[in-house]
Amino acid sequence: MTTTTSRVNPNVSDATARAAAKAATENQPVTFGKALNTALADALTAEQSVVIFGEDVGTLGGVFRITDGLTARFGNERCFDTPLAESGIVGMAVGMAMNGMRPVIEMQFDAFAYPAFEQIASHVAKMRNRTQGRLPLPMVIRIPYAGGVGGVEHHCDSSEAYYAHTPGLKVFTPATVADAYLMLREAIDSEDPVVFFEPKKLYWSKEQVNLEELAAQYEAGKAAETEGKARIARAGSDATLITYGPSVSTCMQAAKVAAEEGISLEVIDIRTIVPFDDESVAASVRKTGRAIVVAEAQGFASVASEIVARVQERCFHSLAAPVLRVTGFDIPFPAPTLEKYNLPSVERILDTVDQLQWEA
Amino acid sequence: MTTTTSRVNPNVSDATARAAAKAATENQPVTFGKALNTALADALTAEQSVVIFGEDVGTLGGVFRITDGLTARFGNERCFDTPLAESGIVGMAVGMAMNGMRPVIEMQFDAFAYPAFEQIASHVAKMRNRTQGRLPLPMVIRIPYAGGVGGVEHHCDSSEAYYAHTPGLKVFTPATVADAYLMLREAIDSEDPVVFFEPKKLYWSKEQVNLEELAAQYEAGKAAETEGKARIARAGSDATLITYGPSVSTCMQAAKVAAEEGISLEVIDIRTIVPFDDESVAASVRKTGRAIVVAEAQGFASVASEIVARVQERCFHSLAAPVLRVTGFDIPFPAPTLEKYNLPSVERILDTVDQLQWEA
Amino acid sequence: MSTDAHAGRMTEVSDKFGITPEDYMLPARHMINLLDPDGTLRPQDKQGTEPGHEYPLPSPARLMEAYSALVTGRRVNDQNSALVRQGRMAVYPSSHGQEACQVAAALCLEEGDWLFPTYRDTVAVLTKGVAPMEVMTSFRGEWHCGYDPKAYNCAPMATPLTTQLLHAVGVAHAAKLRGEDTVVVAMCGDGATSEGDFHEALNFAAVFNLPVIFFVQNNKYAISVPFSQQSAAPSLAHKAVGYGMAGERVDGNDLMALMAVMTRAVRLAREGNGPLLVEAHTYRMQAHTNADDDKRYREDAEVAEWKAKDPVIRIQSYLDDAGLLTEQATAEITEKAEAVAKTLRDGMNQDADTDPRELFEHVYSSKTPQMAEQQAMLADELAREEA
Amino acid sequence: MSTDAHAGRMTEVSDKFGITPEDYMLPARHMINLLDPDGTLRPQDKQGTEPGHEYPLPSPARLMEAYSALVTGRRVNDQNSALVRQGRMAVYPSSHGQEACQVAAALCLEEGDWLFPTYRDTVAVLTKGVAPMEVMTSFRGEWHCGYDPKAYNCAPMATPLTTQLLHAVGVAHAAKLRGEDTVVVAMCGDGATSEGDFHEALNFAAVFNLPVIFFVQNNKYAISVPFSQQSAAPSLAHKAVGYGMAGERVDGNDLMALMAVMTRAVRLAREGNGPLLVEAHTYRMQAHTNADDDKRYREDAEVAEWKAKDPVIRIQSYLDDAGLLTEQATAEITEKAEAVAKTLRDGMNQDADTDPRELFEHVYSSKTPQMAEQQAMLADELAREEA
Ligand SMILES: Cc1ncc(C[n+]2csc(CCOP(=O)(O)OP(=O)(O)O)c2C)c(N)n1
Ligand SMILES: Cc1ncc(C[n+]2csc(CCOP(=O)(O)OP(=O)(O)O)c2C)c(N)n1
Ligand SMILES: [Mg+2]
Ligand SMILES: [Mg+2]
Repeated sequence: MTTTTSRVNPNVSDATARAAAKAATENQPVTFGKALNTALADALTAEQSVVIFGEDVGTLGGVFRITDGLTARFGNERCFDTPLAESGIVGMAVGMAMNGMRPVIEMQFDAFAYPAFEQIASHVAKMRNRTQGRLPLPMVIRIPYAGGVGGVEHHCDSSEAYYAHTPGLKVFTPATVADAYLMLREAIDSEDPVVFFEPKKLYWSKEQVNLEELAAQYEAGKAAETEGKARIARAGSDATLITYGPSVSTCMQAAKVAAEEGISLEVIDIRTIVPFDDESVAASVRKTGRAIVVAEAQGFASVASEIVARVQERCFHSLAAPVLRVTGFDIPFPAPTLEKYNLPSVERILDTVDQLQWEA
Repeated sequence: MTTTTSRVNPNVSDATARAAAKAATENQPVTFGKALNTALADALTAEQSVVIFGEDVGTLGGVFRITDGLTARFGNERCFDTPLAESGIVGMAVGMAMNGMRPVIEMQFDAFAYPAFEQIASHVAKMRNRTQGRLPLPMVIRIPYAGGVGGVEHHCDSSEAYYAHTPGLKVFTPATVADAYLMLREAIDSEDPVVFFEPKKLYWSKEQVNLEELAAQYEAGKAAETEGKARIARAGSDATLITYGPSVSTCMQAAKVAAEEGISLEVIDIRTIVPFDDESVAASVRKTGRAIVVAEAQGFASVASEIVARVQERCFHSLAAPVLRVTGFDIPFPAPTLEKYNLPSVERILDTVDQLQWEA
Repeated sequence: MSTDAHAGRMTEVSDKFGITPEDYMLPARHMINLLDPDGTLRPQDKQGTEPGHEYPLPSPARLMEAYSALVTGRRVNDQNSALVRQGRMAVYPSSHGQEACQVAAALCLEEGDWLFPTYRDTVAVLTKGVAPMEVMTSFRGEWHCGYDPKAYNCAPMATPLTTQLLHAVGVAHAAKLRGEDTVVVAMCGDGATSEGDFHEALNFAAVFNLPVIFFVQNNKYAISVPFSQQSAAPSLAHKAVGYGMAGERVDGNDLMALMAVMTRAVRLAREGNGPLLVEAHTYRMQAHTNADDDKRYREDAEVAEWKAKDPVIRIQSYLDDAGLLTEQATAEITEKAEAVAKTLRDGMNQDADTDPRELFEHVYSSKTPQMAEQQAMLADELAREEA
Repeated sequence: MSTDAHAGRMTEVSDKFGITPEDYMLPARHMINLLDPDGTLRPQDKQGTEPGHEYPLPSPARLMEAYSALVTGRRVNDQNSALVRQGRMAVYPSSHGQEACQVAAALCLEEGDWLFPTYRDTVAVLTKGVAPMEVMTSFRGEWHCGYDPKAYNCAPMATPLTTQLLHAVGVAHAAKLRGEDTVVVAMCGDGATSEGDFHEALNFAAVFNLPVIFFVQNNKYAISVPFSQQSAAPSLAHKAVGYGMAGERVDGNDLMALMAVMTRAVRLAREGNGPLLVEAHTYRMQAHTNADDDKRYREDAEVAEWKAKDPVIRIQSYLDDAGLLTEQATAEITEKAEAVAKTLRDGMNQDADTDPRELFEHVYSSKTPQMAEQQAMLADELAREEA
């Protein structure tokens, strides 16, 4: 990890931070949003070179409050608002990373990252390679994404394919509260730029997780790595649902319903789209012989397409049926009155399971 | 087709234009670039609302000379230079299309379209849908793309996946001189926005094509449509190479070599990535039972991934082997000293053909 | 002022006023302000006008027309906020406090001219003539903008900030190439001026000498970010000189000043003097949207200070003092406003009738095979659901 | 000048000079120009300086240092063009005619300061100290930039226009947060000022009050597009006021003026007075690159006119008249230039030794399984080829 001499004011001791985290986490379920917030706070505490900035992330704490309280606690030099310009935010982050910082920046909504596309595709992704490894860009671009929250146009895009297709970027997307914490810490500590997709419908979801313990494990190097490691979210034997981010919970529900109908579905949460865990995915599909890829984004030339292509290549002789997809339609995201017709639903997943050419 | 009353000065009569085209085409092979240039000139002649603009497309005729002579012939109001700003060019084109024009704009090189990504993804692609069909955006974004010309960094990207993944855009890419002419005419006449990818290594390639005849056929409505119609570039029976743009010629060479070795490869030139011709592709693969998708772009979450996914879904029971891919590596395009190692080559295609699990 | 300047067209224009190009391009020393907060007309030497920046008072008839639209605008803002609270609408970014800007942006235009609004410019769109329920379509959560932009010469309200300014430039350019004298008003907020598209739009408009008025409502905040963190410029109007166009600042809570400045800007643009940048100083009196909590980033005292400058009360006192607000006039104006509010209430209380199958109809001019396939799949699901 | 202006920091700065903030921010009325084309020192009242825009002459020692770099720069430009003609290099965008700008951009900086160059700024990069063959790596057609940006405090030469200005802002911001007083010079061309990133970079630098000098070489063309079609502004330096920073114009073929203006700009920035925008008026004497044909868009006469303003000859006459160009000095300077040219010739005549397997080494900090797989596949191909 890069360490830089820093005059940035830490403001708060490790002990105080731990105490705050403790109070917040010990006795009650934790939201996904709080896990992200805690990960940011812990990273700011652990590493002087971490800086957070973006639109409304300071005083307001972000429109989703993921940076809530960070400016008050760490000072305006560690977490601050910028003028309203996404290319500016990413471009400035590139420069800061070139000069010893580890910027963690927020794009307010998925579609509002597009003005920064040039900076991301031509610089964030390529600076390390362009300099033969001499200028690594350790930075995280946080993007709240996907639907399910009744957001209006431009607020619900699933844009992961654009970044996953761009060599040089890593693409993470957590689906559980614990992963929200661990994967964000890993992303911030990565020497590579990470586009970090946060399923916004999960921000308010709660799980019983002891963040303090998780933090201690992570900092002691004892937490299991998540990068490149898919998670078997549910074990099963008849077919595999391969999914990530906001669709993991839908797949879990589908698997539950299927189980009641006597079909055993395995659910794999990819966690990091780049790098991709071919091994775990292929092992599962070789075992079950059937697979469906489930993702919210429009399907054409998507991450789901890639997963299908990889799976059929690696598991061809184990497959009893073609690998199918349940994805968003190839239409602009229809928020909010009709979004439910576009989102992969339990019913649509189960319908697709039925199409997996089960012998009579 | 939208026709608008126009004070734009046509400058030149149809007859003069035809004569010029005639002289240029009758007795000698025509380059791909000249076919594009002629298509632009013919479109300017046929339709008063067509306007061409971009960086250096006026006096200079474009860095690849695709707009050569158009300002001189049609006047500065029909073909003109803009300030240097890609988002500005695309955004202004959106407004002009909203107000009755049919803009045909040039992005100077593939990677220099990225600053316009916001305008393309959020407006070009979505305006028709956002207005329930009331504001169609008939416009063409021409993008010279791909490698093979020894271009330096940022000049050789194959960026078609970004656009193909964006609902609302059509994505065309011609691979022959005749298609260069016909597909560009079709793109300009389309009521939908078309991202038109020109394989820059083909600009100087020549074929014996009578552009005047082609123009007459096209304008009489007698030319076969290319949108959504894949082209069987070479018939074969043992395996299908599915490809487009700059890789078509490589596949043709590979098929020739394979034929000498007794393997009969069918080559399909997709022509329009969106809309995609499922029917022709599936028919071929059902016939041959084996398929390889060949494309220059990095493979991860690419158009090639999509084609693999579609083919295995539609042709599963006809497949004797998994559908394989030969694509660029998942690295930034390594122009120019090492680009040959990245580009799909005849050898790499033939190696992959060998892997198609041929029975002994 | 710079004598090496090659400000071609601006020199011609400024010559008409007998001042230097830079004095023409830079905003007047003081912002244009005709009415005091209490509605009294300021003495002429306190109006901010100066050579090259002269603003005759609008006629009483025009003021009354604007006042009526203002009253409707305020009523609509408050009605919509109520409908959101009642759960009848998904989201509403109110322009409460900014209605004078909204009204002037629309009323300065003539038949055939275009307006490019943002999500906050409902009142401008209404004033431009779009039917109330059509304006509100997207805020109800429907998937499309609700009105026909060509029927009203009014673009969809833009959500991605600043992007619409370039479309405005394109509309003006197309019109110019056809020899039409269309003027376009392109609206955005203070925050939006920081986006790259702002720069590109102003530059394109100036280079192509297009009749576009860039109208910035500087309401002091971009969600939570105060203007001081958005720009270090003396004013946003000062940006004009960097493009070779004229800039002006105007009191955005002074309907009379706004009508004067915008009307003149439209005239100058239509006469071929190129684009203009107008910055209106106003204040967002309520939260960014109903989803925002403005207590987190500003003091009540600041809001209270601006309450005293309310644009509705100000022009009302003026018109009242001028004897224009007869009982009948007031009744008519109120009635008009109430009618619009009722239309909204009635409309919003009916559920929107949308067919999910339509989602595939407008992505392309005709359905691709893939669209047809996906539509059929959905139709099948719906049929099974209904069965 | 505007009295409603809230130009906070600029007011403080301009107060030091006893002028208004706007007079400080706007460029001086005439561009700063110390030497006439024939090398004579202009009379003080013709230098363009004025209160708040005062430029003392650089010392003879500093001028000689700059002159030496200039001679090397010219030699390098011409050597590289020759190497391209001989097919030893893939492409070269020569700065022939602009070398005085290049030299000043690098020499105004001190130890620890950063330079952000474009593809045309080879000479600036060389002057900053990067080894000649390292500078030329990418133009040979290799896949990487050739030098270690951190070792030289010099960013890779940027190809995507204007994007690097934001990186420059980031480098300055990081340094400021750590309390370092690093100054950054960020270079771009006239065409590049039209991109949105230009606007965002200047605004960020001004809002965060960062020590960045935006140095625009206005060489009158963006490939074929003349400046008149790029901007309608009185000058590019006028854009500064729209961000709340100071702008200045300088004769870009006058090494003495450039050294004076850039040195002062760096000092002002380092002292915490915020960013500055400097526009140098110069001319691209040759085609855009060897692949370009400038006969298609400009007249020989125009080029000839600028030949008379050659920056090398100008400062040479001055130094000669001032008795500084002794035979020994001239010999040393020529020798230095020739040595660099020889390094380039020798280096370019050796084939680059690149291993395609390295393409997978630097995409990520460590190879992903997919990288490893693809690398293995290529290695296997190469092995079979060699076998
Ligand atoms: C490109 C883009 N980035 C971010 C957003 C999210 N967003 C919506 S409104 C807003 C603040 C806009 O402020 P301003 O331009 O001052 O307009 P106001 O809301 O004050 O009317 C932001 C950041 C957006 N809509 N578009
Ligand atoms: C974003 C982007 N768009 C387009 C290009 C292609 N291009 C390379 S140089 C150039 C002209 C640049 O002109 P200017 O900024 O004046 O610099 P100069 O070449 O005159 O030094 C263009 C259009 C590019 N490199 N980057
Ligand atoms: Mg605002
Ligand atoms: Mg230039």
